[in-house]
Amino acid sequence: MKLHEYQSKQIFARYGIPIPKGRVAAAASEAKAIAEELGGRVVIKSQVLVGGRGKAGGVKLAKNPDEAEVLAAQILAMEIKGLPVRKVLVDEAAAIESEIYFSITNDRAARKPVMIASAAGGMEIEEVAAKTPEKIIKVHIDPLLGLRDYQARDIAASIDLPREYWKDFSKIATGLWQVYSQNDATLAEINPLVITKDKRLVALDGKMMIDDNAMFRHADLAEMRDVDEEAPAETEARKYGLSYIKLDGSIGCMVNGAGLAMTSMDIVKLFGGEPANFLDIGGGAGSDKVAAAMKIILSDLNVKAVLFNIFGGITRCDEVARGILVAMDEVKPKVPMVVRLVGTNAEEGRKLLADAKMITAETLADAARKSVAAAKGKK
Amino acid sequence: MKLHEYQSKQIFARYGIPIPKGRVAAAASEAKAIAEELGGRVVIKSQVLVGGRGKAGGVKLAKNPDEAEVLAAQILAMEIKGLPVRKVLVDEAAAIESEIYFSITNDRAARKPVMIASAAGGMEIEEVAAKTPEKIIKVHIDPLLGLRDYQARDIAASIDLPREYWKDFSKIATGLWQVYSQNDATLAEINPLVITKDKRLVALDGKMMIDDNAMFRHADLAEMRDVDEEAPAETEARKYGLSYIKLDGSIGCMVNGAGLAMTSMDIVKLFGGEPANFLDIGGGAGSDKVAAAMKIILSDLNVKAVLFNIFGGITRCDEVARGILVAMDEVKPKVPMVVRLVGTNAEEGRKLLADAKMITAETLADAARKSVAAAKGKK
Amino acid sequence: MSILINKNTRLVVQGITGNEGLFHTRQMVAYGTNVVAGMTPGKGGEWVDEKIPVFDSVKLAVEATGANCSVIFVPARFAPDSIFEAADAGIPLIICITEGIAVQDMMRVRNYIDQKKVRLVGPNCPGLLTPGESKVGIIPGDIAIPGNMGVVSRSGTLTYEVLYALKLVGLGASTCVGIGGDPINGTNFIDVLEMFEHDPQTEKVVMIGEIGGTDEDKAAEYIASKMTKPVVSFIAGQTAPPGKRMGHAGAIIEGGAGSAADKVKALEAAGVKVAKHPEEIPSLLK
Amino acid sequence: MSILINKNTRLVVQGITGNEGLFHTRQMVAYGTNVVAGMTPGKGGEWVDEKIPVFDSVKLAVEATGANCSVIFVPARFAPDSIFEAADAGIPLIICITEGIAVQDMMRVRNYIDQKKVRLVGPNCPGLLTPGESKVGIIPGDIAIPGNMGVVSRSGTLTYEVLYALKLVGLGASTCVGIGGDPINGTNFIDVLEMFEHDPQTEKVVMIGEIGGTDEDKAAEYIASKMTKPVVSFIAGQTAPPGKRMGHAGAIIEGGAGSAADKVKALEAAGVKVAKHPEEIPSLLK
Repeated sequence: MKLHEYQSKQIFARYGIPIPKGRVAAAASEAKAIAEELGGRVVIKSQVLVGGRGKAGGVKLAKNPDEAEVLAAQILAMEIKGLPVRKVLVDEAAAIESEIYFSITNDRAARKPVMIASAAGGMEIEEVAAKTPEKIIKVHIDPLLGLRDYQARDIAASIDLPREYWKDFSKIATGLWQVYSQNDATLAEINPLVITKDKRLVALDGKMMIDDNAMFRHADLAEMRDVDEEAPAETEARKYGLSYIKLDGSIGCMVNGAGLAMTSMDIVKLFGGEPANFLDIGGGAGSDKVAAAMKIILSDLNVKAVLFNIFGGITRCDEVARGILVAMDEVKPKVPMVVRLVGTNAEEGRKLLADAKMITAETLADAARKSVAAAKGKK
Repeated sequence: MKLHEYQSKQIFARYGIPIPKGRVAAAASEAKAIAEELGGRVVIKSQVLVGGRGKAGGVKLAKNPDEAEVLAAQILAMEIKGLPVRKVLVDEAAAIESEIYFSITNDRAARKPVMIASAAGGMEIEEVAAKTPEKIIKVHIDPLLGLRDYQARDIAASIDLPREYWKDFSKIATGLWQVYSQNDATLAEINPLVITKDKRLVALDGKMMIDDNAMFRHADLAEMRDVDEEAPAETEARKYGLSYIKLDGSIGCMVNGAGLAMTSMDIVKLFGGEPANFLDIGGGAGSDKVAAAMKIILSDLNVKAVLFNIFGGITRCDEVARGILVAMDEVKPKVPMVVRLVGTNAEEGRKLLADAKMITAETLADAARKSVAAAKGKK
Repeated sequence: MSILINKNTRLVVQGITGNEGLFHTRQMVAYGTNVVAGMTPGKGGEWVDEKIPVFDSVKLAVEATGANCSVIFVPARFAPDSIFEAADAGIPLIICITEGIAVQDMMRVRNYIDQKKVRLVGPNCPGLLTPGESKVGIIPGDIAIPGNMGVVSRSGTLTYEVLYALKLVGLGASTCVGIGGDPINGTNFIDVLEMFEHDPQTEKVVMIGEIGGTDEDKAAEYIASKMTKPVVSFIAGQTAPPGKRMGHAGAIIEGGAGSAADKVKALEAAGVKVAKHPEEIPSLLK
Repeated sequence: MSILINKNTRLVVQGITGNEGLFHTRQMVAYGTNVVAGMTPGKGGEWVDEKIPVFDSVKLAVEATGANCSVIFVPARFAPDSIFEAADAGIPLIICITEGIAVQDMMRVRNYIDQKKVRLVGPNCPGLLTPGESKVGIIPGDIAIPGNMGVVSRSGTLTYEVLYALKLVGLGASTCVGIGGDPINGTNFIDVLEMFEHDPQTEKVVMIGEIGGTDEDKAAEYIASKMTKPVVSFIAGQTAPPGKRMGHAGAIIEGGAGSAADKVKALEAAGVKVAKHPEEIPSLLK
């Protein structure tokens, strides 16, 4: 789950990381009021969950409250990468001396959290990593021991941070570690962390991603989820614990297991079709979950055929069959359905579906071939 | 540093461990008032920092407030193992079904904290350990991972705790782990943890010892130190970071290093003397510390001679000599002093002491022999 | 021979009285796995199907039954503790089926068990199957037959496809190991490839990978430098849209690696035949 | 030969600009120890006595100077982090002189460094001395001469007594190792006895113990079963009043062990000659 900049920075502040004064606004008049409160120049920043807001014109500097109102109105009317801007953050403008990149994320190869910093802040950090990897400093953190002070010091020295800022940097590093570890973040990023002309370190921009698997211990964060930023089908899918990503093809896929789901998409493509989605119903799905999944797939009007590929293990084919029947009863689908059931309780599942008008398949290749043909209107 | 029962139980309560209702009193009338408040029967418990209070008659049951007053007065007039009773704890009396021993301490051989429990609670636990060690359950805790729930469960099962109490026991175990780890305890002990007739688990008695080396992060605990319970000389010694234990002999010893201090005592005894104290001035002691140490030694009127045995390493002999001179100037000691300085800056030290009237020695055996002779009035 | 599990495996099932735990325990028993104990806190003293004793902790189960392998069917929020518990109880082989464990939990788990002499397989994996001898986990027993192919896979159900495809042409497996698809897991490709390399029964190896991470690339290096037995592979996710998982920092760490195309390239460079779809694998093994 | 330190030791001093750190650095340099770097946070770029560069972190010191040994003179509340830092920087031998580190801190330290290939000596120890070659720590250099006696001790200044007593009769040391007197430390008697047993230069070993713990008893077992070289010992604390350290639970754990008399008995049973006082040791080595 991604958090907005303003949400991330609110969390940062709780852990002692200095952020600019500012507040979020949903209307231009509100933005003006905030600008008046703050006094001086302000930055109006669109709050959408995609990168490249600056390049898209979604971040603007306003010299006074009136200009803030005008610019906020402009930005609130924008769409960035297809997402309408619903909120803007109004922050006091900082006089920047220099910029630092600073983050913590998971290093899966090292199986440890890694703290990343670079003196080349503010820039696209992937670009820095690709072109001048020596400018990126990485320090692994022992997950049982936590961040140690000397690690922050090592980073400060390695990015040539002037010594007068080391103490504050150390506090920010400790704060960022707490942000990361106490909120189950998969990413806690400050970019840029700036040195201001008046010699302060301030987190000018912030980004956080939270591990969806850890939401059970973060009721407070769950409330921060901005469902406006998701496709309604994805919100619905999450509600049922389904993993769903909408794509542009015509063959809906419902599969158990991420690997098999990807493989089913691959093979649909291999046989000349285009998958309409990635959908993993997960392990041990019951009939209600299957029914929900089917409704989600059919809510996509591009779908011309549906491929069910279930290889039972922890998932039982009879449960899946029951879910399909429930959903068919409710939704009355008009597109052809190709079903392949193998593994745990496959026999029972096939029996349950015997009366429903479905195309059956034995092998995966066979199922893919039949789906592609069905989507093209052939039997 | 040892904490009183009432202090330990106050800390327990902060971590969710149930304790009986009650309060501490310094006067019998106060004890009566508390008993009135609590209603019903109360237990009057002497608060002294030694074991065996029960056997010494320092714990009594009172049926009503008047009896509480009488018994409190009796107990407040007692001395237990030489310590006057200055406070009593007045607790509501519990109807006990059964008793459990439960503690966490450091296992130096395993280099881990160890949780210890026994169904034979309330008894002298050393006796249980000696006679029926199989009744003592020990579970080691990983210091980086902390106590896990299954460990508490394992203990509950191993001491045959009825299953209905497992959940509460688990919470108490978690609380005790926090008590231990968040307060740098070297011992956090509940003995007994009782099951009451009305089916609750309650920590009836509590004991905590805190690591003196960790006091820098526990200002709150430092305030709990009861200096009334210490010999004034020990309080004074602690103030200067000296390790001092008063003994019954006549030869005062001032040595640097615990091992050498013990050896100096051993060799004094080997040559027919009796050490008056153990005193380690520690590593790198300055002259003020040495002067304080000397004053503490001389405050013991049994002392007939003083042995200074300093083998310089991190401690510098010249600093020690300076401290001796300062102290001699202030205290004007009348007993003979035997000095042996070897190691770092020994030459400078010897020069500084050349004018003071002191007996010098080359070897440790020589120093011990001379001290014993000096204490007996021989030269 | 086989690897990891065989007829001598004495299994304890953590979470045996739960819905999934019970279902798959029965499946394992039916297959012939020697399930010696179950474990559910608070249910010690009960029996499952009148023949498997249930204990309150893994330690108690090990003491009473000599269990030497554990399988975990416990909800994700409790599963990390279940792994710690099995490791502390001295179980040398722990298979965690549970899916959806938080990444930071798994980092703690992995860093802890690395200190102990413990092998964890999974989490989020289908478990192990040594056809005809023992099955630990949820791989349907009837989709594989005994044979000489070692199978190792990051995917769950995709593994079944492959076993099933092998069976349809009469090819059997020595052992099938599902290592699980989570970013942090206990056993990786190289660990299993090494075991297959040293297992006399295994003649050829099938390795099923997918997009993300660099495990397949490391496996390719290992195969090129250390393996004498032929390896056939399939990589899932050729059509997966990129960047759906992690943002900036993740991309930096993985250095842009992790695409299916890159993995296929690395494997082919190591002399591995890579199938276009799973049902093509049997023909590549001929 | 010698153990642990010699002419090739490249030392970094943690806390070099502190009072004690600076004093003993000069002593070590005067003795001939190759002090290649110092480390004090915030003082990187400075120089000590115009010849030892100071760095902001151990990692930076190691990168710049190839230091392979560290000695720690840092106040007790910061010393645990100094040990972590040295271990993380890949220093294989860390000597911690600092006294008064909290026990729970040391439990975390020890459990952490046990995961790494790192040897910690101390804390609360006088350090190491290989006479004529290198001294790391605070043992006064002029009290010992090169020779064939291995010396290992839990005590600080008591060790000096023994070295000095040896020197007075012309006996020298191969290496002297002060393992420190804290309840939780990095290196114990057995570790050092094993090194001496395998060191060609060492002919006999002197082991200085004291009351508390069971390290001497374990050493006695080791000596009886594994050592061929003669061992002479002294145990401090014969007259120490009992029970001044820990209460109930500690006594349970140590099972009543830890008295000087018990230790002497165990050592004598293992064939070790035990001196009545430290100055008696030289005659027992003859």
